[in-house]
This record gives sequence, C-alpha cells and structure tokens, in this order.
Amino acid sequence: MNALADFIINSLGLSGLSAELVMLLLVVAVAAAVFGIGMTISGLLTLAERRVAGRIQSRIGPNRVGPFGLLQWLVDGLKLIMKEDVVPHDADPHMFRMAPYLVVVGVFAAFASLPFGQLLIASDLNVGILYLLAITSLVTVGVLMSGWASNNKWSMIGGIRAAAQIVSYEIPTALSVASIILISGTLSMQGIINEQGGWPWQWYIFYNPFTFAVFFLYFTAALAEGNRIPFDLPEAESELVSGYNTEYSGMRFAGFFLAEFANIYLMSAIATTLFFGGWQIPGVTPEQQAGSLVLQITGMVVFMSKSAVGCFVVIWIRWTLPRLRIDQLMSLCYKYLIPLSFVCLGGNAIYLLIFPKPSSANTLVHMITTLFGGVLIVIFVTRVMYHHRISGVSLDLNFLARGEKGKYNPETQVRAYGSFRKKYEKKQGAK
Amino acid sequence: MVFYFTALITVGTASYAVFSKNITRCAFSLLYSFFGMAVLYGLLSADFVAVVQLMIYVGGILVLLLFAVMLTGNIELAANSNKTASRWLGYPLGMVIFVLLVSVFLRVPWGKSAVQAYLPTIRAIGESFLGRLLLPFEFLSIVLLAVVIGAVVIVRNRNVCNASEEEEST
Amino acid sequence: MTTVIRELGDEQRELVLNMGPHHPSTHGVLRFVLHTDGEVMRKAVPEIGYLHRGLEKIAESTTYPGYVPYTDRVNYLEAMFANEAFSKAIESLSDIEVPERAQYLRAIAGELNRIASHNITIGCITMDLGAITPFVHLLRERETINDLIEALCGQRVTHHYVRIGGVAYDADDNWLKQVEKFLNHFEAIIEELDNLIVYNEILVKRMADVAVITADDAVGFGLVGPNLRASGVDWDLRRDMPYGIYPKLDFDVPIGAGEKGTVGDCFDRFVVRVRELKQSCRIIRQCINNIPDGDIIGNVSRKIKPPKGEVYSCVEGARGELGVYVVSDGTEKPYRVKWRSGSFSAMSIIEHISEGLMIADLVAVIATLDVIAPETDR
Amino acid sequence: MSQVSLEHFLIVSALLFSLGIIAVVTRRNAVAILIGIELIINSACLNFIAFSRFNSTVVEGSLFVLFVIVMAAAEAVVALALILAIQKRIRSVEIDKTSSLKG
Amino acid sequence: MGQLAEYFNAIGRTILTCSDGLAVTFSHLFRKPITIQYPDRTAKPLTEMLPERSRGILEMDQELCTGCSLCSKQCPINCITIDVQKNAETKERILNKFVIDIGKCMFCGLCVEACKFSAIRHSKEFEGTVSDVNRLKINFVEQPAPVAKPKKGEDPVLKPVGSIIRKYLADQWAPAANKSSDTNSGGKSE
Repeated sequence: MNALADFIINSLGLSGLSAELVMLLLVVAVAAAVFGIGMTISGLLTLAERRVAGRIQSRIGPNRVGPFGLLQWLVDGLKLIMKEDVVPHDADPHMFRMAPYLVVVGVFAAFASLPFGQLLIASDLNVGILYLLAITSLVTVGVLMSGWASNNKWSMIGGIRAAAQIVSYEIPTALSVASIILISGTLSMQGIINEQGGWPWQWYIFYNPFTFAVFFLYFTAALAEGNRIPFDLPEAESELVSGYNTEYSGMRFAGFFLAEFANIYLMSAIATTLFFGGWQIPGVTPEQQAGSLVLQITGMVVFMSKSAVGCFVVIWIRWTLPRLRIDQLMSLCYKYLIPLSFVCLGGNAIYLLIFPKPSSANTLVHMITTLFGGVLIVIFVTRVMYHHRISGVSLDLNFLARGEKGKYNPETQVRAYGSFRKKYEKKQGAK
Repeated sequence: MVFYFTALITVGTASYAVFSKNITRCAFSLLYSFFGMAVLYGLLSADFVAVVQLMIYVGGILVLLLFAVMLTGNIELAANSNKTASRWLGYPLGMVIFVLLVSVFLRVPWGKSAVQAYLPTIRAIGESFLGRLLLPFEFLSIVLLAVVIGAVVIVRNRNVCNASEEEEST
Repeated sequence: MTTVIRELGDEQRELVLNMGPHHPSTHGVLRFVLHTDGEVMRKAVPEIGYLHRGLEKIAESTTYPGYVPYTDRVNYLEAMFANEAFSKAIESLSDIEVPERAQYLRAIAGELNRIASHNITIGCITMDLGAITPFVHLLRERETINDLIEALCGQRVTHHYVRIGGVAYDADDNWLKQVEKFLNHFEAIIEELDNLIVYNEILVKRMADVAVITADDAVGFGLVGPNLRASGVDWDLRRDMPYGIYPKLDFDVPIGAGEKGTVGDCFDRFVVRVRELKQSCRIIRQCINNIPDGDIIGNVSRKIKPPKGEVYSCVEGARGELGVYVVSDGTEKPYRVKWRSGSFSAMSIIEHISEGLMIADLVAVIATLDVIAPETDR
Repeated sequence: MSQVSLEHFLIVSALLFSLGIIAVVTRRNAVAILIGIELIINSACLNFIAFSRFNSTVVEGSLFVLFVIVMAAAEAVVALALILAIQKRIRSVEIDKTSSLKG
Repeated sequence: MGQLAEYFNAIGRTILTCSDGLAVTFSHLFRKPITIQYPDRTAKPLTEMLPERSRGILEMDQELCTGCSLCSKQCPINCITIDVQKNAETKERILNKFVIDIGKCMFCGLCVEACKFSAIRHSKEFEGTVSDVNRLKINFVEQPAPVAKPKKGEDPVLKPVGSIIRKYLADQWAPAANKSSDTNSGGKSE
C-alpha cells in the first residue's frame, strides 16, 4: 500500500499537506474496501451456514431470495437496519451503543492483514500474525462491555463467560502459532506463505507430525475464540437465552452477528495461511506467480477456496456437536490444549535442530505425514459411506405424495395469501 | 495529524478514567487510552511493542481490571470516592508535577539525531533477548511464574480462611 | 474450585436469576428461580401454574365421551395415553369389554405415540446441550409418525383416537404395512443416532454423574416411568400391572445401569429413553404380526352412565405412569376427575437435586427429567 | 509526520503521568488506584520508546518497554488478586478501610 | 501411568466419537431434503395431500340437515348453535341458523360421528386465518329454508368435500365493500 501511495504522490508531484491528504484518502479507501470485503464474506457465510445447516438437517434452507437464496443475507441486513434500535431503559446507554463498534472494529481490522493473494493484502505488516492475535482482543472488551452495559443478568454471565473464554484460549492459539513461526522464521503473513509451497506435502500442516497436531490444537482453540459450538457458551441459547447480545436488536445485533461470521472466516484464513500454503498454486513458484495476472487471480481463488473449506468445517461442526460446560471448557484449555501445544512447540524446536531445513530426510517426513493425513481422510470417507448406506435409504411412505420438488405454481394452491393470492385472483379474473 | 488525534484520544480517555465517578466506565475508557498508546508506539516505529501493548494491556490487564471491577460488588458506592480532602492535595500535586516535567522536557537539549525510516525491530529484539539479555529474560519468566503462583495462593487462601472461620463461628 | 465457592456460604454473593417463563430451555411456560453464585447453583425453585387450564374442573361439566377430546390436551406429546387412561377408567367403572383388535390398535398407536414423544425428548435433551441437528432429525421421524397417525385417525397431535370401549377408526392392512416400513427405516435411524450423538464424548461428559437421583429419592419423590427406571428401579406398568394386550407381548424394560457414570445420573435418564425406542419398535412389530380381525369398539351406548363409584386407572405413558382418578355419581357427567402425571413429580425433585449444579447442568436436568409444562399444570 | 518532534511525545507522557498521580492520590477505590498506576507505567514506556526513536539505537527502548510491560502485567495480577482478597475480607475495596495487614 | 493412559484415552474417545458424529452429518449432505415447500411449491394442492380421514374445519350441507341438533348436543364445547322454527301455517320446520364457531371448535369429530344424515362433516381445509375473530362464527344457512326430509334407504347426495366451507373461508379475506362480487369469484374457485 505504501508503494501505491508513493506512486500516486510521485506521479502527481504532490508534497507536504496534500501528499498527506492523499495518503489519508488512500488509507480510508483501502479500509473501506477491506470492510466491504469483510462484510460481504461474512454475509455470504451467514447464508452458507443456513444452507449447510439445512442440508445437514434434511431441510433446504433459504432459497427464495435471489438464485439459490444468494441475496438472503442482503435482505436480512436490510431488515435488521430497518428494525428499531432498542436500548433498554436501565442499560448504560453509551456503553451499550459503543460495544458493537468495538467488536466490529476488532474483527474487521484484522482483515487488513489477510493475504488474499500474493499482492492482494491491505498491509503486509512485519508483525502480521501477532497483529491479528492482538487486534482481536478488542472483541473481548467489546463483548464484556455489551454484557455489562445491557444490565441483564444473562447478558452479564454471557459477557463474563466470553471474556474468560477468549482470554484463556488466546494462550493455546498463540502457542500453536508460535510453532509455525518457529519453522517459518518470520511473523509476516506473506513471509509464512512464501516459505511453503503449492503441493500438500509442502504445506506446514504436513511439515512434521508435530505441526499436524498443532493444526488441530490451533483449530480447536480458534473455534473457542470465535465462540462457536462446541464452545459457544457465551451465547448458549438454551442456557443464557442469547448471552451477551440478548438485549441487542436491529443494526447493533447485526454488528455482533456479522462479527461472529467474520471471525469464522478470519480463523479459516489464518489457518489457510499458517498451515495450508495460502495462495500458493501447485507447481508454480511465487516468482512465476508475481509476473502473471492470471496466476494472481488463480492464487486468490485458491486462497478463497481453501478458507471456504475451513469455514465449511466450522459450520459443519457447529451443526453436529453439543456444547461443553464452563468448567469442562476451562479444563480443556488448561489441562489439554496448553500442555499439548507446549509439547508441540518443544517438539518442533527439537525437530528443527535435528533436521535442518533443506534435507532429504525432511522431505521424507513431509511425505509420511501427508500419507498419514490421506489415510485419515480415507477412513473418514469410508465411515461416511457406511452411514449413508445403513440409513440413507429414503423413506418412501407415500401418504401425502409429499416432498415432491414442485415448481412455483399458484394454481395448485386453492387459497393462498398475500401476493400469491393477488396473482391468483388476477388469473381468475382473466378467465 | 495522526499523532495529534491519537494523543487527544489517549489523554482524553485517560482523564475520563481518572475523573469519572463510575468505576466501570473508568475501566472501559482505559481501553481507548491503551489503544492510543499502541498507536503512538506504532508511530514511533516500535511495531512489536505496539502489538505487545495491545495483546497484554488490552487483552490481558484490562480484562483483569474489568473482572476485578465486576467482582468487587458494591461498585456504585466505591465509585463516589472523590469526595475527600485528598482532592485538594491531588489536583495541585498533579499540576505541579506536570509543569515540572514539561519545563524539564522543554529546557533540556536532547541530543537529537535525524529521524530514521521505519525499520522492523523484531529481529533485533529477538536476537537481544536470546543473546545479550538472555539472563534477564529468563529471570522475567521466573518472576512471571512466581506471580501466577502467588496470585493463585492469595486468592485461594482467603477463601479457605473465610470458610474455616465461618465453620468455627457457626 | 466449585466446592470452595460453595463453602463461602455468603448470602451477599447470591445472584437471583429468573429462568422463565420465557426461556429457551424450559420447554413451555415454566419458571425457575435460581439462586446462584456465579455459575454454581445454590437452589433452583420451580414455579408452576402458567399453563393451568382447569382440565379437571372442565370434566365436571362435560359428558364422559365429551371429555375424551379434552384428555388430548393433558399433554400435547402423549394424547394417545391420556385418551387410553381415561377410557380405561370408564371401561372398568362400567364393565365395558374392549375387543381384542381394538386393544392391539391401542397398543400400536400408543407405542407410535411413545416413539414420537421420546423423539421429542431425546431431541430436546441434545438441543439443550447444544447439538441441534439430532433434534431436527428426530423431529423428521416424528413427522412421519404424525403422518401415520393422521392417516389412522385424522389428527396429528390431538388424536382423540382411543375411545371409551375401543378405538375410533380401524386400520387397514395398507396402513399396517406402512407402519412396518417406517419401523424398518426407524431402526436404522436409532443406530445412526447412536453414532451421531448418544455416545458422543462431549454429551457423555455433560451428563455423566450430573444430578444423580438415587433409587430411594426417586421412589420417595414419586418419579415414574423412564426417570424412575434410570435410577435403577425396575418398574414398568406394562409389565408389572399389565393391561390391554401387553401381557401377551414380549419386550424388555431398559433400566439405568450407570453406563458412563453413576446409576441415576442424567446420562442414564437419556439413554433409557433411547433404549425404549427400540423396545417400542419391537412391540409394534409383534402387534402387527398378531393383530386379529374383529370389532374395534365394544358395546357402548351413546349416553354413558357409569354406576356410582370411583376408580383409578393408569397407563404407562411416555413419561411414566399417567393415571386418572374418576369419581362417578351415577349421572352422565363425572363428579370429579383427578390426573396424576409424571411431569409433576419430576418437577418436584428439581429443587431437591439442584444444589451445587451449574446453570448448564440445570438445563440438562430439566431436559432429562422431561418436564412438560401442560402436564404439570393441567 | 515529520513535524512531530520528541517534545510532543514527552508532553503527552507528562500529561499521562500527572493524570496517573492524580488518580493515585485522590481515588479511594483500589481498582481506580491501580488504573492510575497503569497510566504512570504507560507514560514511562512512552518516554522510553520516544527517546530511543529519536536517538540512534532503535531497539533499546523497545527492549526496556517489553520488560516493563511484562512486569506491569505481573504487578496488575498480584494487585488484583490482593484487591479480591481484601474485598472478600472486609467487603470493600476502599483503601482507607484497609488498616490491617493481618489476613 | 494409569492417569496418563486415561488422559490420552479421553482425547482419543473424544476425537473418535466426534468424528463419527461428523461423518453422520456429512452423509446427510448427500441425502434428499424432505421439506415440503408449502404453500407455493407443492406438486398438488395441499388439501389433496392430506389423508382421507383428515379432520379439518367443519362444514355443513344445508340440503341434508334435518335440524335434529344431535350434533350440538354431542359437542363438548357447544360450538354449534342451531335455530329451528316451526312455521305456524305449513307446520314445516324451518332451519333459520346453523352457526359453527370454528374459533372454539377442537376438531374432535364427535358431532360428525353423531350426525345420522351426513350433513355435518370435516373438510380437509385447515387454513382459517381471519382478520376478525367473529368472522369465524360461520352461519351455514344462507336463506332460511325448510329442513331436509331424507327418505329411508336412500343415500344422501354428498357435495365434494370442502366445497361448502371453501366458499365461506374465501369470503373471509374479501374486502367489505364488494363482498358480494367476491363471493362469486370465491365460488368459482372450486
């Protein structure tokens, strides 16, 4: 971005205040772009969640607004904007209003340092990955603030749960990230990706058995930081009504909601960067990619699809697993994740001592780990096929002739309401 | 420009934290102050410190403070604790210190060198920590460990004491 | 850590929470007043009465056949059993004989209803513990049962199928075949459920050793049905106080064995219900194979006037013993009707076992005790 | 950015420092006093960074500040643990009421 | 050692059971959804999808009703009101009013079972939403007319199920001003 700014300033021959103004405008423009991209991604994720949930539960999910319901999230957003923004009478109004902003800023500011492509990054910081971990701590405060300011006991419990949970799980997250930093030797997001390659055995997840374990540790901890099932205690619907966002409505609720989904994308994108080789295309070196626009776009598509898979897994887990209790949550963090990530960190350090970077033994370890991962996937697929076989037999009880995929047909409907009714009456009148 | 804006936010929210009567709001307004400090560090080309400031102060200390505020019950009463004579001592004292400091800062001719370009500091920091400053670094970890154990002991011990005393009294 | 907090015993640190009447996990309009210290409960006091509809008083102004549709409303999940309990009371009061085919149909419909009800319960337990998908899957199966029952008697929830002296509609062979088809499908679903959620480690950890109800407590508080059996008490009305055609049928009564923790914990209450699904399937299969031809309703006059007297009749509903006590004064309207329901006694034990639980545990307890608000309040 | 000189940063830190002093002196709530102390520590850190930025060695200030931040975190943890203990003991977090050191 | 084994056992159990659950849900992605896209994307009109015995909103055929009020006596909630007057001159019994309060009705079917003349029966209609609860009191007698006198051994001529009630329910959504014209179109819609 600095290069772009320099280019503009130099080519226009600006200096002093006006140069700074151009710089500022550029910053605002890039920030707006990042925010827009983040919003779109999280909006689409809300739709994806509902569609995936639908299919997992033998339903369809929203499919009416736009093709395949693709515009549903826009309509939902519109609805939420138009709703009244209720502030409870006894709430602390300023803090109540401020909290969603903190959450939204904390999550979307992190998008600034996501490497969507080799050149598609708003700002490639030296401390990229640490910045991502740090800026999301605003979310903690925002959530705590919302819980406190709502003046509702359920919200309060939710807020405190959220804060305790996020603060605790930052430790395993940071430790597992540290393992990767140890291998890559850089904190910059692009640097970490450049160290990896396009093929699976060049990814850091298959670097050695320890990184393979670290990925799962990171994933679990990140799930907990994102307040997703099985760690969604802060908004545990059946316990705390809706947790810290119980009292929120309208746009402020949408803020929390979108921030949650942006957080999912964020964690998948970080996982993609750290473990799955980011935008690297198999068989193409970064130097080759830098020269070609087509390869750039392919790289972006590769990154997006990898992180989309990550998002899918998060959603899929959310619709499968039950929720932990608060003491189990903490014991999972302090008894399992933290010690194990320490072990992995130490293991990685020892591994690096034994196998210096370019060596054939190293490649062998990569290959073996990749093979192991492949075997796991094959076992999983067999289980899926087994389940599909034993109970996937569709139930054909034709009492109702139900479930036939019908086209929209108002004439089949004898009495229909609203617009359908009007259309129907028009047809009747024409006859 | 960025500097003045950030400085304004930092000082403004810090003074709110100092003068407000509502202790919860005090703690929350400290968030902006810490955040502003991080931005100032960033402006001073100390990117690693800025990130650490965010992680530890905002993510750690502030949350701890907020927990303490929320756990220490009757907040509304404690918040109105400005009505003491010490106010007449405190405000002038602050003023005097401020004037003193500013006069010193402005009078001393600091040996200024030319402002350098933004440089990544991480490598240098890392090398110092694992080389020149290894011993202090290790001491720091021991101190942290001691602090964690100490804090747990302080909090736990009270509970047990209280419980046992209550058992005695009943 | 939790024990330390409880040892403090400090009233000032008590947080009083109002769980309900509108709360996602109270399943209807119930209210619990929770006295908690942070997450840990001191006491949870249930408050009932939000769904009181005067079902017992209404009986005094309706005829006997006219009261049968009201019994559908005793509990929206087990209308068939309430119908059956009331009909059985009047039958024994006025010596009406029920034809055998009707008894088989009652058993089939009742067990279908039990499966439907347990589907909801198991689904709600998993949903309250955070897993939403099993709930929807089980709801899907319940939908098929509802369709089957609608094809049998015309209504999905308020069946009004079992009548005094028999049943209202006959089932044709096609319907019975469809039921069998459904069972083939559903038994596969039970296995899938085992893989999906029942032995899921998170779920097990959430429920094992939580809120243990000992056998003594269970009997003392008058728990019935699956809740009682989960505490290790082997008591099933279908076997121990046989009625209808149940003595002719061969089925097991699953009891809690402390599979993952202690006998009588939440997991036992959960898993007993899952096991009962399979037994219900077994019963229905036997009924379908053995069902005779014949009448479906006995010799009942339009105006039923039972002789003076009183009777208590009970059936093993999905929530255990669902009993009705009828006092007749010889007219065509009952003098007094009193219901005895499983949810009410399950509700009464919550305060007793709630001490020291966490809020999340209480949710599991309410769900596994299977408290249904309308049955509690009537 | 070039017009921002060392003195600007120093004045900001002086402001924060005096605010911290005021908080420490006037507040009776222990948490509020802790807030004041954090402000004081922050102002010192700012000075370190500013001096090192405007002198030749870039890293020295950062190193010092990192140590300070870690120590501040440790101090905050202990202080808050103490405050919680005091709160449990005397039902108040006001400093004037803590006249005894005995547990 | 035992504790360590338990530690890793717990991790293993969790991973195994959770991944098996995930496999089940994943296999659902390849199954057909069972949703019925009510009301506008069904293959058939919904009422035709209901089983024969389905107990929907009650309807009464005036041409078959003898005004015997067996149904209203059976009704546990008295939601049927029948008004029969004897014409003093012709000695004919005239059915003035036959009102069913659908808002009260609990669809138990006792009245249908009681009727000997197939005059009252359940339709398969179930959508009774109206803007005013009083509109749910449907009077099935449009013009007071003499009651039916069925002969023994003759089967009553039944109208198609739902044809009567549909007219009244269609009425409910008609604007008040041009109600009569709308009634016609509602009639056509059968």
